[in-house]
Amino acid sequence: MNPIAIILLFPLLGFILNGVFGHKLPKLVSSSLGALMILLSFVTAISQWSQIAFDINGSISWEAYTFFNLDGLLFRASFALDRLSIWMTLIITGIGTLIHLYSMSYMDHDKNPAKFFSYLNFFVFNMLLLVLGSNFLMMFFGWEGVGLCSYLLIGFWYQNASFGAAARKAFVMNRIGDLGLLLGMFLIVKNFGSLEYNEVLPAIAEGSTSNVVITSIAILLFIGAMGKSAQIPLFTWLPDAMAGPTPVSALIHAATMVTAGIYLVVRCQAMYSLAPMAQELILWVGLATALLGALIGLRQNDIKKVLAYSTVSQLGFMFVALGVGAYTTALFHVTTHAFFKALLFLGAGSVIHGVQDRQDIATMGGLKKMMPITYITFLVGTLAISGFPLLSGFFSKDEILANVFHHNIIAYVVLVFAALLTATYMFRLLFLTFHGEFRGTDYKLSDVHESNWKMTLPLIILAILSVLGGALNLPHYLMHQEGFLASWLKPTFLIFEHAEHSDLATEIGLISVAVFVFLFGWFYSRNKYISKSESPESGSEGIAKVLANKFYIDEIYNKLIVRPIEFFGDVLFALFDTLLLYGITFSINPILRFTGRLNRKIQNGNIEYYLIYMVGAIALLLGLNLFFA
Amino acid sequence: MLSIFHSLEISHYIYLSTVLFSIGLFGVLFRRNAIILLMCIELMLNAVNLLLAAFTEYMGDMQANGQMFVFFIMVVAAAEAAVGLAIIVMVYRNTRKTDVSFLDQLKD
Amino acid sequence: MELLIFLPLVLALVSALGSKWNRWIILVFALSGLLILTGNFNVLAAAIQEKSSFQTIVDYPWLGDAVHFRLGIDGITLFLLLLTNILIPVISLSIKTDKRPALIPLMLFMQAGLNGVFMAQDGLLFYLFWELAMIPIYFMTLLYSERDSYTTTIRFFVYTFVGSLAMLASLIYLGTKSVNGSFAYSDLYNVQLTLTESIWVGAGFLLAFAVKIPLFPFHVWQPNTYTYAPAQGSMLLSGIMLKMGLYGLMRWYFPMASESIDFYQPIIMILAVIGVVYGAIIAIRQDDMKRLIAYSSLSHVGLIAAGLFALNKSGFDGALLQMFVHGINVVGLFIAVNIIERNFGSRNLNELGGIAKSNRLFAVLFFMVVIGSVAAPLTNGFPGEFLLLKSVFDYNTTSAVFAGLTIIFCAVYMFRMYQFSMLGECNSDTEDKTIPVSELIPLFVVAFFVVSIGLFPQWYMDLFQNSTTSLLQIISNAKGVLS
Amino acid sequence: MGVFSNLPLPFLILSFLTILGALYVVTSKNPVHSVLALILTFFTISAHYVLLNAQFLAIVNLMVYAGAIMVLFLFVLMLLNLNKESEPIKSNLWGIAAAISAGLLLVVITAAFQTAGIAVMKSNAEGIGLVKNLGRVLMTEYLVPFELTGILFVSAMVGAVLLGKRDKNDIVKSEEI
Repeated sequence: MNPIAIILLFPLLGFILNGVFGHKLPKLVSSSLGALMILLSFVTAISQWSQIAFDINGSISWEAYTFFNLDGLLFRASFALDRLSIWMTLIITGIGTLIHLYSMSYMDHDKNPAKFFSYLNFFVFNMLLLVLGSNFLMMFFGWEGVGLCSYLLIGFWYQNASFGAAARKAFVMNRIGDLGLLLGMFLIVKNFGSLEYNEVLPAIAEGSTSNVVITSIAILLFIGAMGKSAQIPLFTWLPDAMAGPTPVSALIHAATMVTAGIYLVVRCQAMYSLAPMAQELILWVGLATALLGALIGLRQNDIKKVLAYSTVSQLGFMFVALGVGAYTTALFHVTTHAFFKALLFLGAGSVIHGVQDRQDIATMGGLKKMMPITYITFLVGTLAISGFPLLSGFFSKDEILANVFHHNIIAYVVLVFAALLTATYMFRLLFLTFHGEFRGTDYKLSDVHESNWKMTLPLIILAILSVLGGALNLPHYLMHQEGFLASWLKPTFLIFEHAEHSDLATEIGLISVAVFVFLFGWFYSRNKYISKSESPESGSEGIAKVLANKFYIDEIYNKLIVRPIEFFGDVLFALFDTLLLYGITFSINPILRFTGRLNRKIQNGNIEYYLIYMVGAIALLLGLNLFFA
Repeated sequence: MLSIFHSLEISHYIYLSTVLFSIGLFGVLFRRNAIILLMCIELMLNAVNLLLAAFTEYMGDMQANGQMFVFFIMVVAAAEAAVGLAIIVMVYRNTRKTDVSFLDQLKD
Repeated sequence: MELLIFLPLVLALVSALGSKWNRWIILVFALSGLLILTGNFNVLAAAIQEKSSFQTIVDYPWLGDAVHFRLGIDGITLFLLLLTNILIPVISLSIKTDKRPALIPLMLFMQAGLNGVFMAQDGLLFYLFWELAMIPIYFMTLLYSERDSYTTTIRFFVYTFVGSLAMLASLIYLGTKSVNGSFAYSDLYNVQLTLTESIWVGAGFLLAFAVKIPLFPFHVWQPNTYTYAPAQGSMLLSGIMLKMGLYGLMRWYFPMASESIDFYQPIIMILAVIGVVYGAIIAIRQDDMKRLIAYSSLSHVGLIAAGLFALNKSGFDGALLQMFVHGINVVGLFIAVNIIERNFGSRNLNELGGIAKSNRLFAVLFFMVVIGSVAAPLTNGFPGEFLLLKSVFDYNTTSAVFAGLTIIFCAVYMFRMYQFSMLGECNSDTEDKTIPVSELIPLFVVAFFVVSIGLFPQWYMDLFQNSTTSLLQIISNAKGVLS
Repeated sequence: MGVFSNLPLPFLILSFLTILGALYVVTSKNPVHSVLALILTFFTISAHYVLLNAQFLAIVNLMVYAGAIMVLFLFVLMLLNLNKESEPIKSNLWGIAAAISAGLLLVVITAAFQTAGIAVMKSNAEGIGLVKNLGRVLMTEYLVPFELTGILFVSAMVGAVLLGKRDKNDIVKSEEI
């Protein structure tokens, strides 16, 4: 059996088994089944590593069947495990395993963990479909599939109507992006007659395709990426998606699914490298998102919402990297972000668990004594994301900044500011949650407890990864050669990736800026929040209010898009469909009635009249026959 | 045929029966008394009968197909008269009228 | 194969004799069509062969030489016959015989008519079956509508009948022009028309089909009929009947009035796309589940019509596949609504909620149908919608963008429906009430198709692809321009 | 007399009587008079049959029509007590309409027959209308229809009886009256 099939099979099997029999199994069995399947998938993927590593162009491909066939235009269910997809696969299954393990404990008190694990497995399956598919169609399958799973998991506690609304919002916003992706695919088929990566991308790389086509395709695909990766203007679903269970937020809305957009762009590196206009668009959209997410994150009091906006912002960082053509860097940041953001989310989950399902940091504080492991790991995550030197986030973010610096100085300044905000809000979160005095009113500090090993073990592992993750792609100035990831990915890029290597002085300058940013964030938050005994500001006035209300973007969307559509729906239904169309069509009614009344004079039911008509008609017909035959 | 009638032409019978038929038809259209209507129908049938007999003679048909038809028409007419009168009697019993204009229940 | 028409007729008569039938006997009755279909293996195998044209399988002289009782089959017909004869048993399973005894004979009668429509290879025969298939629906709405049965039926009748008459006029006109006044399919499409003639003839066909499909401004009869008709009537109407209109476009309009295609193409395309968006926007705001499905159906079918009018391979293939899929899905939705209404006494979204809590299996099955309609990948809605949108895209990019809005709106209203009926808080009506599993059987069949078509569309497409190719060939030959 | 000049006098007289009788049937206001006029008409038609070599028909016509059917009519008239001029008179307009319709048909049919060639009757077929000949034809070629007429008669009879039978309700009603 093809290894790709095996990798895909395990999560699918987990989904089916848990979905069909799960509710009859004991909780422990069903949940460990779910975790085991992902682990097996992970192990399978690792076992294929060497296969790919030894051969520069090595990849394993698997053609399952023809999905459909249009007069020889084949749409195949085919898969490939190449350097890029195995990287993603390892992230997905690796972090997936940890999060499954974590969920075993986290979902223990839920009524229906089997359902949860079957959804989660199905998500992993779809995510793997997305990265393993060797054509745009399979990728789209996974793309929509993860959206669906995201819908299911956000709305997992389905009895809460607002969770359901959040789930639907996520799905619909994703669908807007999907439409762009779909149209992009149609354009690809129209111009290249195929959806296979290894047919389309080389054709693009040849450079004979017109620039308009490539740019349009690139922008359309990017619209898809915007939806999935929560970029402006399609980002508002992601914070709402925090309605789902925390492991879901960690896996789907931080580590894997939301990075699908980055994967897409990296996969289509050849296309984007030849479409500078699209790149520029990506750069500025990413930049705006990074800034906006960070700004809003400053004034959120829900522990998960802060992390959600942080994710939005970090995704913006990644797109900025893509926008300046630093594909490896973007993927590097995807990787490190997967580590530390999963860590942060799981840590947040642990906190939420510890304080009995509360999420408002205004009611926390001083938890570090009660939850030491969670605190330390959370601290590591915060340091990593804020760019503490030599931690993973430091390297990846620094690389992005360096690349942007060479590309556009204004963008660089803005991005540095966003990074500064990142450090600020992350330390604000950390200090408000773990430091200072306990601010809870309706529960006692002594009720807070550390989570069990199933939850802390993933935290520890992820913390270690967050610390060491930078080693995956050490910068040029340290090693005087390309980082591991860069050389690993090099064969998959059809167009040579132009890597900027600045001289030592610039590099030191950039690093010192980064360190300064980190320190500023730390100091600012420390002074402001570390010893706060009262609740943090709720943002009641001025700019703070705007930030706390997320720039009113949801309200604006509501007013500008949702309401008009609903209004149109009502108007079209009541006025147009019912009154007008019905009216026009059945205004024939009076006319018919009138002629009917005339008719009734003739058709009066009296046989005598009928007889006269009959005779007259017979005479007429005979006469006609006679005189005109 | 008697020899004195050798100058008779088929068209004369045609005209005669057409006139008879039309008179019967006029009666059907004009009169309201159901019994008279029936009588007019009988008249029309007889007009047809006459023509059939005339044509039998005209064709010199030894099978006498035309006359056979006359027989059958008479049979049908007799049956029709019987049933028709029975209906009239019944209607009269219910409505005390034999006026057909009263029977306009076809309306709905 | 003529058994496919006559056996249901006989069975309809038989079933009309008794009033209380065991549901399994009814199922056997309803399955007869499918059995005959699969039994005629040779014919079917021939129908899906390479270059299979619309080959005659039954031919009796009927009304003189001009009109024959002539049935034909090819992949397209076969596929739609499959749809009809699969859906009829599914629908029959959802009938409660004790309350509505006339439904079964009417349904079987309709089955005969539908099978006839798809197989008819003679203009007048097609018209005959077309009307024959409608008659039972009139009675269903008249007898069993929950409200305004008379008005609903009359409106439905007037609408469809005006359309049908227009088609009859077109057919007769073609008949008078053809060789020896023959109404044979091949004779009719060989008739050479001038552009003006063709536009008029085409208008006749289009009116009939547009009303039946229904296309955007001709849909006025549809929402009320779907809403007030008995559930089975709505299933038959939306699941199978409206495919008659689409089939008619494909099989009859395009080849017969091919000269007018260029004239009508942009018009219909715009109407279809308007219908897609229009139906979807209205569906978003409906609270009555059946009405919501009615408008969603308007939206979906508009896309199919648009795909057909794009006149390319992917449009035809996608349209056929989507006809099947839409039939399956919409019947599934109506069955689900029917189950909800029967068990919880309402189908108004404001009065429902939380059904999923104590009806896990039903929730899963219903959800599968919903995501099938939403066209999520790996469900049956996706391949068809993909092909259709692709065909529209190949025809015109802007249309594709607007038609593509359906994938967004569809998610909005479908999930809204699911959310407010199945999820959320329970209310007093839905608390702790479980649906008997026996009622879910038809949904299992639907779910099977949702998954199997979603995973392996090519299995299904193999049935008709050769035929769509040759049909497109005929059309482009008739047009004189290769499309 | 123009057209009629070369016609044999008996035919003319008979035809005249026939038409006169028919007209009286239609126009008479007293139904009994109508019946009597119709009987006259039937007599003259029977005479025509004799002229047309249809001797048996002539007899049967007298017996069945003039004898049986018309008596039945009279019977009913008497039974229902309708011998008075009870019929509401229709308007002139109605008469004109009826006359036009019937006249139109007359004109059209006459015109239609105009095209038929004027031919003298053959007379080589002696004994067509005799019982012997008719009986043979009836019992050979027309046997099946002949049998069917029997059934027709039976059913007509049954029908008439059923229709004529009074319901219990009717009895009550008529007793009230």
